[in-house]
Amino acid sequence: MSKINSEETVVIRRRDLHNDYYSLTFGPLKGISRCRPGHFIHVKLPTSDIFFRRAMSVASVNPESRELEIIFKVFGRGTTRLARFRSGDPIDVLGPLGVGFSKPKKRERVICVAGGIGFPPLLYLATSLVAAGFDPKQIEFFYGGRSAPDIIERQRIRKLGVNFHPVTEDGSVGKKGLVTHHVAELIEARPDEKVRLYACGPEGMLRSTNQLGLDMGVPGELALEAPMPCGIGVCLGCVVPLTKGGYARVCYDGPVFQIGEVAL
Amino acid sequence: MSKINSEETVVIRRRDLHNDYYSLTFGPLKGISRCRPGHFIHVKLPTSDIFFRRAMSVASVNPESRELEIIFKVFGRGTTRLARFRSGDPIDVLGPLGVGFSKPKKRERVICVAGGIGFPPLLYLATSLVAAGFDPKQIEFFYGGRSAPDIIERQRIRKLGVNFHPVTEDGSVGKKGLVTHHVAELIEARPDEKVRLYACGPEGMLRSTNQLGLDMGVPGELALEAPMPCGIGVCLGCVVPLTKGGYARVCYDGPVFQIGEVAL
Amino acid sequence: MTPDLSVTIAGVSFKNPILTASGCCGYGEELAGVFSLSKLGGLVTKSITREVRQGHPPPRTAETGGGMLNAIGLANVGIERFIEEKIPFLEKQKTNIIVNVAGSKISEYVEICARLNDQPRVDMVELNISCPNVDVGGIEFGTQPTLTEDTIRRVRQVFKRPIIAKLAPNVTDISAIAQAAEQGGADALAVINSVVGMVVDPHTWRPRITNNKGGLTGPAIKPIALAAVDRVYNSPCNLPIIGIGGIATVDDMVEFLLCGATAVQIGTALFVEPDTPVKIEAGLKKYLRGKKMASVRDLVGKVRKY
Amino acid sequence: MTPDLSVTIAGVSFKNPILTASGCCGYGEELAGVFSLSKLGGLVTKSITREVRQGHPPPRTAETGGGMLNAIGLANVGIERFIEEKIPFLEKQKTNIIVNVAGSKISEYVEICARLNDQPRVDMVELNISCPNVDVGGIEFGTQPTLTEDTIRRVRQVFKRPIIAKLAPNVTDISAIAQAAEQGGADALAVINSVVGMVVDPHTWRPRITNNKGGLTGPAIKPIALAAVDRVYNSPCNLPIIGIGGIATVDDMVEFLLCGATAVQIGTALFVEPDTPVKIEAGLKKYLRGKKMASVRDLVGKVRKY
Ligand SMILES: Cc1cc2nc3c(=O)[nH]c(=O)nc-3n(C[C@H](O)[C@H](O)[C@H](O)COP(=O)(O)OP(=O)(O)OC[C@H]3O[C@@H](n4cnc5c(N)ncnc54)[C@H](O)[C@@H]3O)c2cc1C
Ligand SMILES: Cc1cc2nc3c(=O)[nH]c(=O)nc-3n(C[C@H](O)[C@H](O)[C@H](O)COP(=O)(O)OP(=O)(O)OC[C@H]3O[C@@H](n4cnc5c(N)ncnc54)[C@H](O)[C@@H]3O)c2cc1C
Ligand SMILES: Cc1cc2nc3c(=O)[nH]c(=O)nc-3n(C[C@H](O)[C@H](O)[C@H](O)COP(=O)(O)O)c2cc1C
Ligand SMILES: Cc1cc2nc3c(=O)[nH]c(=O)nc-3n(C[C@H](O)[C@H](O)[C@H](O)COP(=O)(O)O)c2cc1C
Ligand code: FES
Ligand code: FES
Repeated sequence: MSKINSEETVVIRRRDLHNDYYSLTFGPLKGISRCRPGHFIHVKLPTSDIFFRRAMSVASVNPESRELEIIFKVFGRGTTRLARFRSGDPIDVLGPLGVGFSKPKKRERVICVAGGIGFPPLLYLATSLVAAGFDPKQIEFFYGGRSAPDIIERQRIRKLGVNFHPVTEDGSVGKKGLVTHHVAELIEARPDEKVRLYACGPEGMLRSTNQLGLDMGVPGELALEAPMPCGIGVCLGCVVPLTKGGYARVCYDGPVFQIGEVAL
Repeated sequence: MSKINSEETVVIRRRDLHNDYYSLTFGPLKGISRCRPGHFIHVKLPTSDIFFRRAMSVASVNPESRELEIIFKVFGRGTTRLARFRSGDPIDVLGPLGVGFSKPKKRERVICVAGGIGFPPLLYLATSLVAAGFDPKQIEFFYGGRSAPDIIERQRIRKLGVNFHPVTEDGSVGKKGLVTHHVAELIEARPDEKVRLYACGPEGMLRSTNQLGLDMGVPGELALEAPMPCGIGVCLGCVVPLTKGGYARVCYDGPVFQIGEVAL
Repeated sequence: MTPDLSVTIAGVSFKNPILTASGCCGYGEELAGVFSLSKLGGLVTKSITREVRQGHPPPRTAETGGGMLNAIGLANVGIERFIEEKIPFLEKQKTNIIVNVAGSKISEYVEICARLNDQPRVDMVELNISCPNVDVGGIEFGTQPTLTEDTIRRVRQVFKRPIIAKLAPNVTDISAIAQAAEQGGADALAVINSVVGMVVDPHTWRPRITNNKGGLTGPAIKPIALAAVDRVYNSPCNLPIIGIGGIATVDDMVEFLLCGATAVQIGTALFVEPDTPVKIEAGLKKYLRGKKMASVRDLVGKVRKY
Repeated sequence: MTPDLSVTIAGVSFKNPILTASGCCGYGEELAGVFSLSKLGGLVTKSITREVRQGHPPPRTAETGGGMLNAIGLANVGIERFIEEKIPFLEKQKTNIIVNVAGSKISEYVEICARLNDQPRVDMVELNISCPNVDVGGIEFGTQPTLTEDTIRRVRQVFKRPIIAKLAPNVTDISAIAQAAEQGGADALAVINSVVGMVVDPHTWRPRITNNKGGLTGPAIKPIALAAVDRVYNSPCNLPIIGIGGIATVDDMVEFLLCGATAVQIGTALFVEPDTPVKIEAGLKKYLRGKKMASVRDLVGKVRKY
């Protein structure tokens, strides 16, 4: 197992991405800058009325400056406090945590399926594949949301050169409908290609993607969420049921699971 | 009883008075701006790991702008958090609390005995006496501390026109020794005058002042401190023993007590 | 439509199910300086004993993680001065008056309650049975079913209006105590009193309160109190329950109602926000409107267990 | 001079009195990714049962004021796989290994401990007696003195190394359980296990954990745990005590030692700061140096009561 570090560092930048989305960049980090796509970190909130740390997927890492970015949406108590961090504030993080995404094979077409706040790990995945020389035109980046403001950082995705497919339920940006429907269409349209799915998002979307993968015989991986007391695999609090029976820890055995592995 | 208000207002100014002393001014306030000298307020700290509010004497009130000032020294958890307030921050206070100082008679010589962080209520007392037309030369303002940096806001006291007597244990500012010693000297030197003592400070100083008052037959008042869960008289947590037996609540029956009233 | 907040407990009607807890609101006078007591469903006085009691020397309280510890030592004016000095004020308040009674022998409870029976504005008594019984070697009344039952039965004979038994959580089976209280003739239960705790100063090696041990209260104990309410509600005991322990918000209160409490008492939260009951009352109306519920009574016991 | 942190409990020597608590450090593997387990005085495994147990469906935990609630459901690999898959890793660690054992019948405790007796690197067993006994209608072993005594006596016959009895706080008199454990042949006590609690979502009306009730842990329960340690230490029971409950800092730990604990276990704090034991060990050395004390043992029971 890779060594887990607890590091106190400093907030470098906070960006307001509108619609309650924020990006927070902090560093320099030591061991935690080793985070790969799909890894997450555990952020301590400097107020003890929020008892647990909060899990945050890594949205990007700058290997030179050893800075790490997270992107989140204000939802409850933890993220409200997180949004109050300002550049210069100390921040305490734990990582790298979890099992990240596996690498696609050279020839595979990569289909990212991001939904809502499931976007950050897929942004990191696409960014690091492109940086590692993977052909951006071989990456289909689906990003679903209710409406236009849910699809954040569009310029950033476009700049990667990937095939970007925003999808909104109300059609205010990109295609209209549910993202998984459009993913299925694309796979059907290219029956001869080897494809691999990478999905992260709300439970319903993950369930559809999982089913889609099983129905169409497409392999892939899902990044899951669960409330996480420890994030390091010791409390058994964050489990999901497995299709073969029993439970797996999202924090330690995941958060990335193979399609078909978990009972969603 | 005067109505107690819970008000949410805004920090206007934070001044660093050095040596861990800070002044915080906030407002505008409604009912709480009625605080008289000796009254205190109860400040909520916006973090639930500090369970109770913290009691703070009123150091000044600006009746026009309805702003109130407190002065404190960073000591433990509560005051550490208090020192983190910045101008613009919301602040939640409860007041006016307690029984304040009684007014001196026209002819009486007022002797303020401030020690360490007991300074703020006496600053407010002297300021408001002078503002109300009381002859500043009839006010002797003793202010004791270990060493020079413990005697804060000297210019401000001098500006009032009162007879200012700083006293430090090491003699680095003002007279050398213990403040109560010099108070006794002054009283002895003016045997024909009616004097009234007003004291606030560390327990040892209050005990000496109390004894001095009893020994010399000088009336006066002491402003006490105690850990205060409620500050409004309902929990019976903040009691001090009375000389006549039993206990009194510092928050409700005090914090100001007559010399001879409490068993120090 | 304004939701109906009124509840009835043992025949006594409350304008709303929000009471202030014993020891956290004195005899009402001080709190009346913060808000009108007519906003309350009821007020429970500090425990009254036969004689005046000065209480323990300070320090009497300490802050703890998510709560506080206290050992005030039942400081109170005693029954005679209570009737003389405190009842006249309380009588004028437009809220239900519940007098909390404590003693170190059964006979003391009986004596005090007999006196209170002559005070018609005292709507109910609440028996604080978390007190050591000097006759039986300092065992707390409320930890023994038989002692609980005997105490209440004896009080029942002299006090003609409803009796609330206030249960301590420090027992193996709180439902056994609840049943004993019912047997003894109690009309309602208050669940829970504070939890025994201790805090030491690691530098002076001194306990932080002079009584060494004290009662833990506040948000820290809320899950314990809720589990106790649930256990009593699901026991054979059929008495109405007043939930107490760490309630600071309307959400907290709703949890207690869902688990079976008909009303609640607010204690420690008053120290941090003295107008908590007023805020909770407003919040409760809003909550019920949001859920399109006509009456707060429709929440009682509605927890959807797994 | 470096202060001496070593302690001896029931003949087993510990390099320091800082252990990790059952259920909060798995079987050690994951925590070894955070710090070297050789820093620990000892590690207590997750409760082991006879069969593998999957545990309760999620959600299994909830945040509470100053603490958390959990009902994991004793998820564990079962004794056979524990011996096969987990002991080989544990054997290599330079720290004491304590295996926590749970069951729903006395015979299960006996069977598991008999297997563990053959594992020489298992220094001690810790019996989790906060489990419902199916033979006697689901009453928890640890709430009845006789059940406690019987369980330990039967285990005593098959397990030849020291036995720790881990006491539940949800009893009227924890010192009676402590004495029963001593009678049964326990060599040490772990005080306390988690406190029964419940939390409900006021919007969905659902308990926040699928087991409805769970165990409250963390800073919220520290005063309760400390009072329990004090009570057991001052009872006729003479067994050494391992203190548990809400310990997160060296100051917390010192409080437990002052009240009579010889060592402590760290549970929930590991979730927030996984390297808490390392920090506490450093803090303890500093504390002892500051007090010019030669050995941590000189703190035990030294509280200066009023
Ligand atoms: C691997 C992983 C990666 C994630 N990545 C991101 C991301 O990149 N961006 C993002 O916005 N969010 C991410 N999340 C979700 C995030 O951790 C928060 O749960 C979510 O943002 C809401 O948190 P909150 O604190 O604002 O809400 P809260 O309302 O404070 O918490 C939500 C509810 O969950 C409960 N809860 C929270 N934590 C726990 C816990 N550990 N145990 C039990 N109950 C708990 C709270 O008590 C509350 O009831 C991720 C989660 C996981 C597991
Ligand atoms: C009437 C009054 C007026 C005051 N005026 C001033 C002032 O003008 N300036 C100033 O600097 N200080 C003033 N104080 C003191 C102030 O309230 C704080 O107690 C002090 O500053 C130290 O607080 P802290 O929170 O920093 O220390 P902490 O270390 O947080 O608290 C000190 C210790 O007391 C305990 N404690 C704190 N509050 C309580 C409580 N309510 N019940 C039980 N234990 C408690 C803490 O747990 C801790 O052990 C006044 C106090 C009173 C009663
Ligand atoms: C300072 C203080 C004093 C108390 N005094 C009494 C008392 O005299 N009689 C009594 O029955 N309960 C007393 N209690 C217990 C409360 O009534 C209540 O049961 C307990 O505090 C739990 O509720 P809370 O968490 O809302 O405070 C007292 C509690 C506190 C904090
Ligand atoms: C998630 C979790 C799981 C636990 N599992 C067990 C267990 O399997 N066996 C046991 O005896 N105690 C178990 N405990 C209780 C702890 O060992 C400890 O007694 C309790 O948490 C109090 O200590 P703390 O406040 O430091 O966490 C568990 C506690 C937690 C939080
Ligand atoms: S969060 Fe503790 S095991 Fe996953
Ligand atoms: S602080 Fe509660 S009575 Fe004074």
